Amino acid sequence: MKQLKILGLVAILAGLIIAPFTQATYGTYVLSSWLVFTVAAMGLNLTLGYAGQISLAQAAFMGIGAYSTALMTMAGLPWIASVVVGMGLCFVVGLILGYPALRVQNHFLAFVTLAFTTLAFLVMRNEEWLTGGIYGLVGVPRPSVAGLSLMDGTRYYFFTLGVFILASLSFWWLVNSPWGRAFKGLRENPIRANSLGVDTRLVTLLAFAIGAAYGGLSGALMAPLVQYIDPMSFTLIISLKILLMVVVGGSGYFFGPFLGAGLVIMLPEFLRFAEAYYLMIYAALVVFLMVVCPSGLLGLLSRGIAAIRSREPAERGDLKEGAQL
Amino acid sequence: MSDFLQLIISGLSTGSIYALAAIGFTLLWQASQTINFAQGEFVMVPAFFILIGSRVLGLPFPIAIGFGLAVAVFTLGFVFKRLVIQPMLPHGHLPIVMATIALAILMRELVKEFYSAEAQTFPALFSEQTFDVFGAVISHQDIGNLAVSAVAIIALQLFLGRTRTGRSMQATAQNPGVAEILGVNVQRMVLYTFMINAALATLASVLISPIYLAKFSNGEPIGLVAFLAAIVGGFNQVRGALVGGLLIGVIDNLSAAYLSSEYRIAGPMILLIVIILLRPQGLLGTSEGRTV
Amino acid sequence: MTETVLSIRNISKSFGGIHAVRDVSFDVYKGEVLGLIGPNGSGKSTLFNCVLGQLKPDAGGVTVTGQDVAGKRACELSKLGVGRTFQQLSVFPEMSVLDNLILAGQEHRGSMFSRLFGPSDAGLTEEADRMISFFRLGHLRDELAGSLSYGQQKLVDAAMAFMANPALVLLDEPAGGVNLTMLGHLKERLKTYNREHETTFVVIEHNMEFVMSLCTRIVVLAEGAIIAEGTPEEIRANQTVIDAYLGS
Amino acid sequence: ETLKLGNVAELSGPGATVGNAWTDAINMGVDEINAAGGVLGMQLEIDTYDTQTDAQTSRALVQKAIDDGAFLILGTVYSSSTIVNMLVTMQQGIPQIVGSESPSITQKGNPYVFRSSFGAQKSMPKIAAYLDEGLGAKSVAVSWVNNEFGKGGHDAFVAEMEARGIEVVADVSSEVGQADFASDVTQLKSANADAIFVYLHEEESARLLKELRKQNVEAPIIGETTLLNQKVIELSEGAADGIMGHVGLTVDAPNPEIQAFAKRFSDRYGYKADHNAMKGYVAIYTAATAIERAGELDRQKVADTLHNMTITVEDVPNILLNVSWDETGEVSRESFLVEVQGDETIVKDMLPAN
Amino acid sequence: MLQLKNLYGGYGKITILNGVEFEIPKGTITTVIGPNGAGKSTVFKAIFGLLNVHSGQILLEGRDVTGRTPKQMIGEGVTYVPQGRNVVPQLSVYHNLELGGITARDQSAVRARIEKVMDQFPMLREFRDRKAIELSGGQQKQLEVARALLLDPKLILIDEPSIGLSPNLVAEVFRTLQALRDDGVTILMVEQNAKAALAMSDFGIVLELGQTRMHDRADALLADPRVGQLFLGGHMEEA
Ligand SMILES: Nc1ncnc2c1ncn2[C@@H]1O[C@H](COP(=O)(O)OP(=O)(O)OP(=O)(O)O)[C@@H](O)[C@H]1O
Ligand SMILES: Nc1ncnc2c1ncn2[C@@H]1O[C@H](COP(=O)(O)OP(=O)(O)OP(=O)(O)O)[C@@H](O)[C@H]1O
Ligand SMILES: [Mg+2]
Ligand SMILES: [Mg+2]
Repeated sequence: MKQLKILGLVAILAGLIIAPFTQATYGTYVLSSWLVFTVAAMGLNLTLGYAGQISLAQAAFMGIGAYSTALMTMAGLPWIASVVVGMGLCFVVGLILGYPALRVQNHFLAFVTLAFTTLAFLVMRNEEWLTGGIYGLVGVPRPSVAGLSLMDGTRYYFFTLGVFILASLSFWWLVNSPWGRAFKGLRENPIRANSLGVDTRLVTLLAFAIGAAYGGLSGALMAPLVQYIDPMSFTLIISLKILLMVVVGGSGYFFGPFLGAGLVIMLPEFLRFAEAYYLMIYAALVVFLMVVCPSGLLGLLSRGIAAIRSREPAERGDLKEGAQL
Repeated sequence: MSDFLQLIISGLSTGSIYALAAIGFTLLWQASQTINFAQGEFVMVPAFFILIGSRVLGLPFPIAIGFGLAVAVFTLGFVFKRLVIQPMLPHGHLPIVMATIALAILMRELVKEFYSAEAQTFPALFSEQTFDVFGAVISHQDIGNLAVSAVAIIALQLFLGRTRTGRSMQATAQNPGVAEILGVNVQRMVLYTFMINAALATLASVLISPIYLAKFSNGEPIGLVAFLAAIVGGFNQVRGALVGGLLIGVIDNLSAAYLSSEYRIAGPMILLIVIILLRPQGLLGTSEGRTV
Repeated sequence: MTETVLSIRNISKSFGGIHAVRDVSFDVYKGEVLGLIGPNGSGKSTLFNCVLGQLKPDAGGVTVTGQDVAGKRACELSKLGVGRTFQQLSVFPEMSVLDNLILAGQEHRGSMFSRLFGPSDAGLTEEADRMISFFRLGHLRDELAGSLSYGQQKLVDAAMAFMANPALVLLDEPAGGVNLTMLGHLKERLKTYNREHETTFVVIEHNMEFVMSLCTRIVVLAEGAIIAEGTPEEIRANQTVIDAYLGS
Repeated sequence: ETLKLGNVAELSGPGATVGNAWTDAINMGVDEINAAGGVLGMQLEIDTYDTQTDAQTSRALVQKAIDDGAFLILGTVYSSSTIVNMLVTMQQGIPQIVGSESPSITQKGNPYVFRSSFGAQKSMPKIAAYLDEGLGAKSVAVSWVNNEFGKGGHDAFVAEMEARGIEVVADVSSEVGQADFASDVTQLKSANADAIFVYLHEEESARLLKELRKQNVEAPIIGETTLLNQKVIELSEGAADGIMGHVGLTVDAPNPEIQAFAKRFSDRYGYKADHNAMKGYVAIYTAATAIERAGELDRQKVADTLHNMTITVEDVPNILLNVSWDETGEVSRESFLVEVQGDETIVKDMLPAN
Repeated sequence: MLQLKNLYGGYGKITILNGVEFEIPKGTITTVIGPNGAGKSTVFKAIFGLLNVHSGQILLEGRDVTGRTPKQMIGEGVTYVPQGRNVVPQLSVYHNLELGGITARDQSAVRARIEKVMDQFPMLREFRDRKAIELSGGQQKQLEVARALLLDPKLILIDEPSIGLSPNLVAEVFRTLQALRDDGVTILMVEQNAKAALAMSDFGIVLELGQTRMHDRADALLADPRVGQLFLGGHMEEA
């Protein structure tokens, strides 16, 4: 089983490396944006899927990351510096945004974060002196690595892929450490977790802050990819789109966002044939998907696997053991 | 001064419409613990059912309203509950949130493709005649809207709190497992909830459309504001929706005029954050009680 | 029996018009097993919640080993070595039994930072496995805690309270729903801990056999106030207690 | 043999009304051109892409259209999208004819972007002249929509007002899709300006006009193109009576080519064409004419041809009005001063190209 | 009254009940005992229609009621008090009680019976208008037990009523059940507090690994040394 998993991962990685060579510019662009959104969705998966704190602010964090990157790289600073600043900023703002989560949950929290997204949008749109206002910032440069310019779409794709792999690995590390268990404890039973010594306050804030930092990273990758940013790219709709990625893929599953982002980004491509009806079909598909697998694609998969497994030894161990009479 | 009065009065009148859309939220929450992100579209669509009745089928307008109501209760109540909500109820909030967001898009697209992408005029129930009060203009429509939403809210409040069916609905929402073992027909209660919600949405649609015009894209702003109203007023109190709606209407107007029109939605949003942080249960709501 | 581990001073708490706890004071000494009994609604759970930071008392104070813990959050108390269980089932339903136990202990291993870079089980798998086999849950080790029967969850719940090697444990109805054989084991475990680690226990319980055979001292609450205090024998014989609580 | 063009437009989302009219007109134009023998002997083939009124999507789709082999791109209409996706055509040297009116589009030095209608910086001077000389206004209150379209128009308008010494006494922005204009109107009203200038999208214009009437505002109401759209007049149910303004393109122009177009359009689609449809129609004929004049399928050459090109109605009747482009891709042509009387738009004056 | 025939069932694909069989006569109290996880609660859920029964039959007064819904079972005169907490949190105590009688045609009879149970459990009257969630653990349990008495049932399934109740209230509940039995109501109960429960019962069943291990008169089980060792707290005394 484990070997199978590793083999699968290697195959996927190989696929990702070969992919751009089989695609036209557009295909590579779509792949890059899949990687970028997956990073954002991964962050939300931490906040929502693992720690159970719903957030509709992920787009705003992407915005913070993207604007920091755009402003700094356009001023001639290196990309890496802008990433550090962008992610740091998101981390701090994420900490602050986490505070409401200490008091309220569920839809209330959703709406606080929604309000934050709206406020962030207003600032991006109205503070023209800083953000370029509604016109946004045009001409964000793509970084160069070791003197190699990444202006070319394929090169930038590989750059994104590299950052993406780093981000995924650290995410894997995080959720499999005791921290990951603490996040889940917060999700499952915060009061008990707290009485067991889990500092739920800190963990809640960190869940927001780390999730936000991933959002910032995603924004920092996006600005050079699109080479243009404007406030409309960071509205509530985008937050909902990231949320959809997490939920459709399977929230709380490590690979959920990868799958979800792939689906949300690729589906419109496959539905292009339907022309004017495609959004309709797209929406109908999402409704259908949620109805048949409410726990997301990976949730369905893991239930399927469990069903196949339990078919063989059709009962549980505890039913054989412990006869006392 | 008359400006200020006008802002308040217009705010109240718009607020009463927000309230109508918001009751649906509080109802769904109290009677099935679901949140319908397509609520705005639920208010947008019945206007088109009515328009189909009157323009396509050629029914007289009052009968077209009845027709629209019936179609709305069937599709947005019965069909929606059976096909969308029922399979997802045991799986918590998230799938329902996502499905209703997608459903909102679906409804918008359906209206756009199969009726029209253009805004449509819609006949008003109340006359648009106006009169002056200390320099502020009030129309009959404003007063009518306020009265209708107040009546709807009181009626619903009484229904939920004073009748056995109403309490069975609440029990279903709060603890479906218990409701089931006590013999409450859980599925039917959820169905009632959604049918009543559809009827309320139709009512809101009839009142809103003459002013806002009927358009496929109207659902989004209406849904958002209704949600704000529900939270500000208190999710677990139907009458909270009225207070929340009115407050949001007024604050929105005041912040547009005195804060900055570019930041106008910041007003209600900040109000929302403040309320959630200081009084999470909403202005009229009651706290959910003991946790340990 | 000299060192005071927990000192409760004049705690009062009311909800609306209900005085759930009225001016309750008592001390708990190191190494004792104190029973806290009383009729339903007499304020026992409320008192626990006031001690452990889940509720804020209206008046009065609590000290743990001499340290004032007013305003301390539950996780800080846990770091001070105070563990507890809840009256209502309180496990992490979507995590395996093993993970439930590791989570219960991990926050006491190293610092937040070192845990991030340390082993993913914080080195607790062995300890958890010992606990699991002690409570005869071996066959359930990898099941989700939420799919266990009531009594099994109750045992997981109790086992979690021990994972952090606490110095003081407050147990709210540990015996409810637990099979008598297992209850015997549970009692043994409590006694062993008490003997070997000098762990102090405060136990709320309605199962009189359990309380009487386990506790060294018993405090009786009724309507929020202490009505009696003494050894099991004294309590069993106390007419006020019989009238208010035990029944004929 | 066919020649592929890409039409990237707002078929869904808030811009659907606009994008659908634009697309319908383009499809009609393509059918006519193909029936008349196509371009350079080739039949035109149009691939249509829906941006969902989303800038990022539009950028990706322009790239997709290019990958699919589009020779030239038509669209988008929303300025917010155009600003983003014109970067792609610029980098790859693909001519693009857009329906957007934000001034910034032609001010960025992009050699491949061309308009099919005025940028706001072209129309505002005409409005300003009318306000100043026609109405003798000394002060004006402005209601505008706070997006790329509205902001561009607003900035151009305010600059013109400054130049002419007319004071802007109230400056009220609103959001796209805003339903409630009570507060906006209260502010416009209390400013007591000599005129009110409205720069909103269609439905919002109608809602604003209704509210202006409700609160008994008496100052003259002036607008630019959208405000005088037939849709606005219809939706505002009488409240548009008496408003005046400037339109770049209107189907109500007493002009045989335009009348003929309007009829063909409504016969084919069952609804009345508006200026967005006209923009689309002009765009496809512009594309066809430019390729024809360039004489070969060379994108650079087509772009060069389009710069400083003029098309007259004699040459191409379906271009509707004589039109020319400057070196930035900005257009100029005659325009109209109109007034709404009842539910009719009356053309009061023809303004020369500037 | 109630007969289970070779019942198999479980959660999803997992089988918990492995051929449970027993029969209980009308107007008696039967107590089911067994180790934790034996499947006692699962049997109750199966009877009440809350569980997927794979095979076997449930007969009520000779009629096959396998696969009925809970609502239908209530229609058959069966009520069920599950293990754990089962109140409607935000409704008042009174409204919670009222829900217990929601299916009755004659609501005035329900109201009269509510008054009666409030006499029996005075706490309920005292806290009549408080939200159920605010009650203490034991108070909530009293509410639940009281609620199950409002429908005039023929058969009561009651899963560990003693959890969380103070000793005098446990006695009160047991007395109430005996009184009901004397009125002809059949009672099937699960208890860990086996000694007291068997003492007030007519029959006892030992369930283990999803199977009926013993089924006998209650006094016979009480006297059985194996049962004594495992379920009656044999080594409780030695401590
Ligand atoms: N959050 C609350 N709101 C209102 N009343 C409360 C609240 N919490 C407890 N009470 C009341 O305080 C009293 C004491 O409750 P508590 O839970 O402490 O009792 P207890 O001694 O633990 O009883 P039991 O043995 O039944 O668990 C009860 O009357 C209860 O109704
Ligand atoms: N929802 C569930 N999903 C999967 N397995 C379950 C579920 N509920 C119970 N089980 C399993 O079924 C078995 C029997 O559980 P049941 O609740 O019937 O036991 P019980 O005899 O009532 O025990 P207790 O005395 O602890 O209440 C246990 O092994 C338990 O783990
Ligand atoms: Mg208690
Ligand atoms: Mg059980």
